[in-house]
Amino acid sequence: MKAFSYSFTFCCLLGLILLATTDGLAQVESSDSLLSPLLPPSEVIAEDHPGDAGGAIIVRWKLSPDEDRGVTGYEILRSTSPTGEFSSIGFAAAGSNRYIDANTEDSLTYYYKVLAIDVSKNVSESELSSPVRSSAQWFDFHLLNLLIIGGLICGAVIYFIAHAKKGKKLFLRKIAGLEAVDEAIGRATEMGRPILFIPGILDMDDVQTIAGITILGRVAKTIAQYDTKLNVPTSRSIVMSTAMETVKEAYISAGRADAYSEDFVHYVTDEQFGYVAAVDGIMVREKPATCFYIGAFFAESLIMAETGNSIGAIQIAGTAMPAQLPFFVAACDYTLIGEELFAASAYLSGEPKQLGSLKGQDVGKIIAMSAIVIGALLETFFAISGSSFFGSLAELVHKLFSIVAS
Amino acid sequence: MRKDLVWLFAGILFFGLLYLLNWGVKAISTDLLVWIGAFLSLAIFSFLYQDNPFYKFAEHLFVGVSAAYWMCMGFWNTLVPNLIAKLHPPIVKGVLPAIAEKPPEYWYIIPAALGIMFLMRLSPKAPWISRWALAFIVGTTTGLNLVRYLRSDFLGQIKSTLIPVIVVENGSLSVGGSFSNIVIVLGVLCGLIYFFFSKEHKGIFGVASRVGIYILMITFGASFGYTVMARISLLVGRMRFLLGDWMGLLQ
Amino acid sequence: MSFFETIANIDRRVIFLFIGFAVIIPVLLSFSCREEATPIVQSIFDKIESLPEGSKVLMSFDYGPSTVPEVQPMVDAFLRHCCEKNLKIYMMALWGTGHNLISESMEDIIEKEFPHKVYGVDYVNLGYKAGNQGLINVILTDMKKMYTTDARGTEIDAVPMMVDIRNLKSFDLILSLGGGFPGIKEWVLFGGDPGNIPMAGGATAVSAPLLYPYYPRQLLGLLGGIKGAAEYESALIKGYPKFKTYSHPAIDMMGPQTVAHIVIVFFIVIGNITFFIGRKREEGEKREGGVIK
Amino acid sequence: MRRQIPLIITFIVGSVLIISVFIPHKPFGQLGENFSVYFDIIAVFAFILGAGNLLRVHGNRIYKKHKDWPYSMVTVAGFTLMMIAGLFKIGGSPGITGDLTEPGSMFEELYMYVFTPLMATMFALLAFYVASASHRAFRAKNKEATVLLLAAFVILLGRTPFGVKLTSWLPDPLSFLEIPNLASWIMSVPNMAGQRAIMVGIALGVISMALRVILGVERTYLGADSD
Repeated sequence: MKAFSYSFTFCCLLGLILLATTDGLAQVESSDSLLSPLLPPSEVIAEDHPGDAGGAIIVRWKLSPDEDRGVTGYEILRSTSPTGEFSSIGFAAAGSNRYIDANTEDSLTYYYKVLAIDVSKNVSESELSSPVRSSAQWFDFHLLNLLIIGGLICGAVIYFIAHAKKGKKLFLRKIAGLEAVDEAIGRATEMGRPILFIPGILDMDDVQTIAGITILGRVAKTIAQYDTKLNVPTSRSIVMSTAMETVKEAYISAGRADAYSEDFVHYVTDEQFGYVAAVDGIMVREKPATCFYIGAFFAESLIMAETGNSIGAIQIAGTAMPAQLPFFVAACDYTLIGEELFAASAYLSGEPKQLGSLKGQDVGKIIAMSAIVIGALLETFFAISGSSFFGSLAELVHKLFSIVAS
Repeated sequence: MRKDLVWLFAGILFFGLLYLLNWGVKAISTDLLVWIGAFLSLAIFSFLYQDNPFYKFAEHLFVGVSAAYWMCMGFWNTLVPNLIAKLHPPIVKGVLPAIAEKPPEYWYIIPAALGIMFLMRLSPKAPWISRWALAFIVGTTTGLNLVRYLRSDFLGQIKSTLIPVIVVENGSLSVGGSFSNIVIVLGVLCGLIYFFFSKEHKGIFGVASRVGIYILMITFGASFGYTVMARISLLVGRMRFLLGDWMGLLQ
Repeated sequence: MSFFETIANIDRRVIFLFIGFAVIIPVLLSFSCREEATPIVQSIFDKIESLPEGSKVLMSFDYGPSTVPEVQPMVDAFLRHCCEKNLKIYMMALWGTGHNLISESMEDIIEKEFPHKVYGVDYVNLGYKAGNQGLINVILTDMKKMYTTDARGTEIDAVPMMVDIRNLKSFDLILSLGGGFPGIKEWVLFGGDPGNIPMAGGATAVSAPLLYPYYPRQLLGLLGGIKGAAEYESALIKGYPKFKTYSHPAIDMMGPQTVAHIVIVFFIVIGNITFFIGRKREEGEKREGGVIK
Repeated sequence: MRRQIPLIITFIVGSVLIISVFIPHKPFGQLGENFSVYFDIIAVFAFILGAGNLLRVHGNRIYKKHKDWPYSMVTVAGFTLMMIAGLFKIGGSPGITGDLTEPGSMFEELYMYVFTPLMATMFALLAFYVASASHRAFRAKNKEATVLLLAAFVILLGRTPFGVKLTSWLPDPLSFLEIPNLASWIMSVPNMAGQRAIMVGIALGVISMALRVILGVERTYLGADSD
């Protein structure tokens, strides 16, 4: 853990230095010259827009010295030849010293001019920019911080997965909802009633659904050992076929291929409330003893959980939809909150490799917490002392965690 | 004859009769479509009492109609313009004349192939090929989501928590502002501690994790309480339809 | 079973029945209860009230059809208040969908209820322009760069009320309606704050909590959802009793919602009272049991 | 081999998508978007499986005279009707060249008068369930439940005129204790802190889960549980 704190601090500093160097705005000076003709903007520089797929050029200039004397804005002109005809491609407001031309061909060379315009519609033209071409880059330096922090977290997860392979025993705290899974399945068996599993209402392009399906696989393996009926209505066709495959394999690997039925998993409808209507119907008619709601949910969460409650089922929910968590917490017996949902399949698998990844997640939390503590302290020192030293440090931490769309 | 069906038919008949007999009555709606909407609404509401033939009818109708609805939407809004029209534009000349002129984009053969692979589940010989398509889907989902969540939920949320715990306003200390910021910073920290998996929640750590639970409980209670009103407004809307549009009891 | 146990284990259908009646009866009777404007709402009313005749108010329509039920009542109330106070209203949209909503609002409120108001003199529709926060950024320094004509295609300098508008700082108040992206937050960050222009807004109930942190320094007031709209409508009626006869959809919606809300609060209280009495009794019984044994 | 190929595909697709975020250059920059389009297309193909399954389930019930078989007929009939109306764009002025949701078309009418009331009413049931859930869940059973109850209660009260009146007598220096102010403080401070902690946790959970899947450590979804 210590090594991580150190490397984190080191990487922070590295990132900060890199970030600090990428973004420097030209200082703007203005001088007063009265009643002379409108002075043009100067030092027009055109450069390829960095960190993109090509097709864009940034034009920068030094403001017209007459900025304070009624300049209303700048017009940007472009041509493909220094002597050819220049055409207007856009405007920038007074006081702004850059313009992004997002409509260029990478194969052409461009020349730019910037016009200053004042209240009385006088114009004055700058010198020509040097020739420029747009091009695509292989790395977006604006995302360097994302790469550093993402790299740290992913590195931690991968490290602990690899580490766990060597068989080091990990301490893991208990998660009540998962402890209850076996009991809930056993209860359904005793009562001779089915188990209902709802893998959320989103498709396989949501990571919560994948978490739901993996948990279904684990749960189904346990269920397979009992003679209990499993019912998995799905609201997406792809989820249906994935769930079918998963449940079938779970039964096979539990040695109960004979107990598997094609009817366990079935498609209902893609429509959110149509799906809920059908699930409610299943609940009151089949009276499952246990209901799992694991995946992505929206407004339907409470409709299902309340109906499940009215039939006296044990209910175990898990979702990473912050808006629906309160309803599950209120109406279900156990709720896997956010991160616990994604940890659940690792817990249930009991495999060291999977459990190792949880330790990697904890490193992510340490990174988050140390960043918050450091950032908040720097901000506080800055607020109290007003010292620009703390100000710039705080600014740097901010930059490390900001996603600047260039 | 089955009892539930008798009830169902009797109910529908009764509703139909009401509809036919209301012609003279001034206020009540004469629009058959409004009557259908009202009947279906009441059928769903009846579930609040208990399961019954009317709810069963409405539920099964809902499932059939809505499943087909989304399939038609998928066919006309995705398959035709985004696949067929891309591969062979002239085919859609009859339905989407605007697109039919464009040159074909052959790389759309990839999703078509993946789609067909997925359907191989039905094939008796090589159902395992469908797993390739599934592997593609899962790879896409995990790859995209990893970065997406890292960006907006991890970096974004941490960034908004980088706030001073002592707030100075116009040169003087703001007690309220400072208190709020301290609660936010400590709240986030304790909340995160609650989620720690690999460390026993004992001692100071245990205390922080308890505070974390309380913060989460406040969050859940507050969000729940806040949503109640919005949920009731949905019912008000339905009641206005039933009492107003249908029965004409509202002015 | 004792009375308390009966109440504690009340059949949920009884609660359903109460909720049903709590909504049906007020809807039937068009019951509405007096909404007291909370400070966060009252401050917007007071601000508009304090503006002298002819002051310029910019309204940005940053919402779409799905949030019309929540946001439109706010728009209507603001429009009425501004018209009544003879303020000049400038309407624009950061959302493409806002464009039609401006025309509809003009038709429904200004043209119908204030027919003496003249387009171009008392109110103007600047329409939708793309650019999100970038648009705000530009008009912060120059309005006419982006708006060369109004939504009807009239040259901007030919619109009388636009002549003395240079940029956002020319306005006395900015009202943003919506709450999604782009919306109030972008207006605060790119318009109100840098330009130091008084700002207020109306947001859907879902997005309002995220905007609270801006009140009262960066936002002088905020209407949150139907409730905020209803509070504003009542403030308006209180200040100008003639509006009592006008439509007030938010107040109408609030009546049944409030009654149902109170019923829910009542059930929570009852649930807790019976829970505590039940627990006391249980403890008492246990103790007695101990003595007998 | 059959087990290995899918794992390799997932690994390549997943890691390329992660890397592509940092590479604006063609073709990487567009990959995420393109792959999402692919997903939508595969999803339409998969509808064939979904529809087939729906019809099989209800067909079986009708065939085997399951106790709810007449209702299954309703599902099949509703499905067939909507499908014909939608695929052939029946009604509506321009016919097959028109918009699917053209006003006046059979598809649109079914949507407006059958689909919409069912959907809105199902949604409206929430008003009832929110009441029964709060009656049952908001009880001071233990410390956590008490905190939940208090937070919910203040927010609920703050949204009724009654709650506003209850504390409006408080003197100005104590105005922050007035229920509406307290309610908005709870919403914007502790509630926000909790939301943030949850979201940061979720992000970490997603990252770790995604890595497990991409690296092939987690393969349950493929139906391949063990090596």
